[in-house]
Amino acid sequence: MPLDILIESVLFYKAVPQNKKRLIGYFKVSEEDFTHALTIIKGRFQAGAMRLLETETEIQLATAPELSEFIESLRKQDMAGDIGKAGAETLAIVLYREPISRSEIDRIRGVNSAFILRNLMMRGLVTRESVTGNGYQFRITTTLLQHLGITDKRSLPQYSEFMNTIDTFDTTSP
Amino acid sequence: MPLDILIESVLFYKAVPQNKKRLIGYFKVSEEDFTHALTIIKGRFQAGAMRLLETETEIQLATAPELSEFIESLRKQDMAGDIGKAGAETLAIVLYREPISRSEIDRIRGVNSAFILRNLMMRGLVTRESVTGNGYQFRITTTLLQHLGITDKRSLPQYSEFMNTIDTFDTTSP
Amino acid sequence: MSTAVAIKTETFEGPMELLIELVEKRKLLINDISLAKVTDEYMQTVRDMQEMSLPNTAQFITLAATLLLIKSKSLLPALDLTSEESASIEDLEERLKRYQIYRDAGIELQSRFGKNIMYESEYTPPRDPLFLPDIFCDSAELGTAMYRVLNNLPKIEIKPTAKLRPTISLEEMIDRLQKRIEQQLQTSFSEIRATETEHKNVIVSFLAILELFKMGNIIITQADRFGDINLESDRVHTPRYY
Repeated sequence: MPLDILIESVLFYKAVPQNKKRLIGYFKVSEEDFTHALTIIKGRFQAGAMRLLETETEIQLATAPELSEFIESLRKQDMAGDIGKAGAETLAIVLYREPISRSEIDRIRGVNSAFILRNLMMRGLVTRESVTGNGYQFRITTTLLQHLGITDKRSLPQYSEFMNTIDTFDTTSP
Repeated sequence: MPLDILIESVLFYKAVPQNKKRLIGYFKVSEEDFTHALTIIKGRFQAGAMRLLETETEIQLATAPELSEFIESLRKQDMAGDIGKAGAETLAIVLYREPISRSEIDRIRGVNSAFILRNLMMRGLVTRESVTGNGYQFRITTTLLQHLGITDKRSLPQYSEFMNTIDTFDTTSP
Repeated sequence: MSTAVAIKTETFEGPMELLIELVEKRKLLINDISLAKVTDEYMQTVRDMQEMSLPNTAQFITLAATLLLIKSKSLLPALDLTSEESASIEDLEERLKRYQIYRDAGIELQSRFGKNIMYESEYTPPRDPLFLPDIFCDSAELGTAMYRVLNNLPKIEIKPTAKLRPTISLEEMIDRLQKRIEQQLQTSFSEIRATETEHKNVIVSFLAILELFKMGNIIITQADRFGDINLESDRVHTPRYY
């Protein structure tokens, strides 16, 4: 059975985000083969109602962003609302700089971000992984991509613009 | 949005069999148009891991029959694994605080518990009940209670101490 | 002081947020000139915050010291900055520019957030679930798990200001200086500098002098370009009526 079919069936059957590293290990394939299989799935889905979401660490299936309003009409509960200014800038830092530690986030924002990060984690928009001897590092989740209506962060309209600015800034300054 | 895309998204989103008559009524389309849309979906799925199953009355998405052995192995793995530390913590919160909503669990743990709760429900350890206008509330299943041999919550380790700590947290945290 | 437009209703979580807002409101780029321009308004906002006894004012005051340093350099170009002082100014500009990028990126995220949500499958619990207990399904284990949960609850935050060395407030410093100037009638900056041991206080005291100068309470003279700065209370020359 081709790898792309197997991955697609795992995503559909499990219906929750799947860790890419774990799948690569499970199928005993190279990262290249895995990435190639994801490209095949994405291409196949193009014409349909589903999309493959991808972060640096996870993949998941979800409905296409164009269907947002329609699915909303099928739902009983409303999704939780706005993220606020502090939430938005913290998300931006995690999105453009992941994986990133809390102290780095605090330094960029100039304030203690413990509370806002906890709030974002409760909403499932960011997740933390523990790094040995180095506390926690924060990453974005597929749930954040779902709320932004994008299949991966690079498809944000201004992604490369911001990324370039940040890269230039980080390499030229001490 | 084409009918086939809408039907596909309902099937994916709802993830349980859908009554054909109800869908025809919902979309206000003819039976011919509906059947035609199903044919398009079936054609689109041909190359992938999913299939559209159709009975006289219902339709639903499922993995292709060729994948049944593979899916069975996934299912066995799920059952063989344990709930993990995070699962145990979530289960403990439900045990000590039931009935409890997901947002309260999230607040106590400081992270999103949606996927963990699914796993606990799948394993028959917790159940959820719908509370009008307030989402769901979670409880320990009676089977697990019997398994734990608990007749009175107050006999749980450090029951009142733990309860007091959470009560304080609930009233002091924003 | 009267020209400063006080920001009344908005609350700022941190000093960077406030500072960016002030610079952008004037459609300025981030540099020493624009920062000198917004210093008064920044000071006013921090003063208002102090009066409302908002939390975290300490971090606003720390930044105020750097801002006033920038401002004083713009008022007195002859002012000789130590390398440490120059570094703190550069560092502030740097941090502010970096913050601005993420703040802008955040605005883009906020405008998209929740507009076109991509939904995962709705979860329906199985009608007759299996029963799959594991090693954790034991009251002692669950007690341990609960203990871990409670241990990880966010600690009721001990006010971060308590941990820091108490930062002197601008008003305190202005008061102290005013008294001293009135006593001595004439003093010089190097004298103040010698009596203040902590670097931060040197900054604050110097800038407080400039504040006094601006308010018309003292006269500053500098004999030659790199000479000492002399301070004089102008009360003797122009009596004030209260």
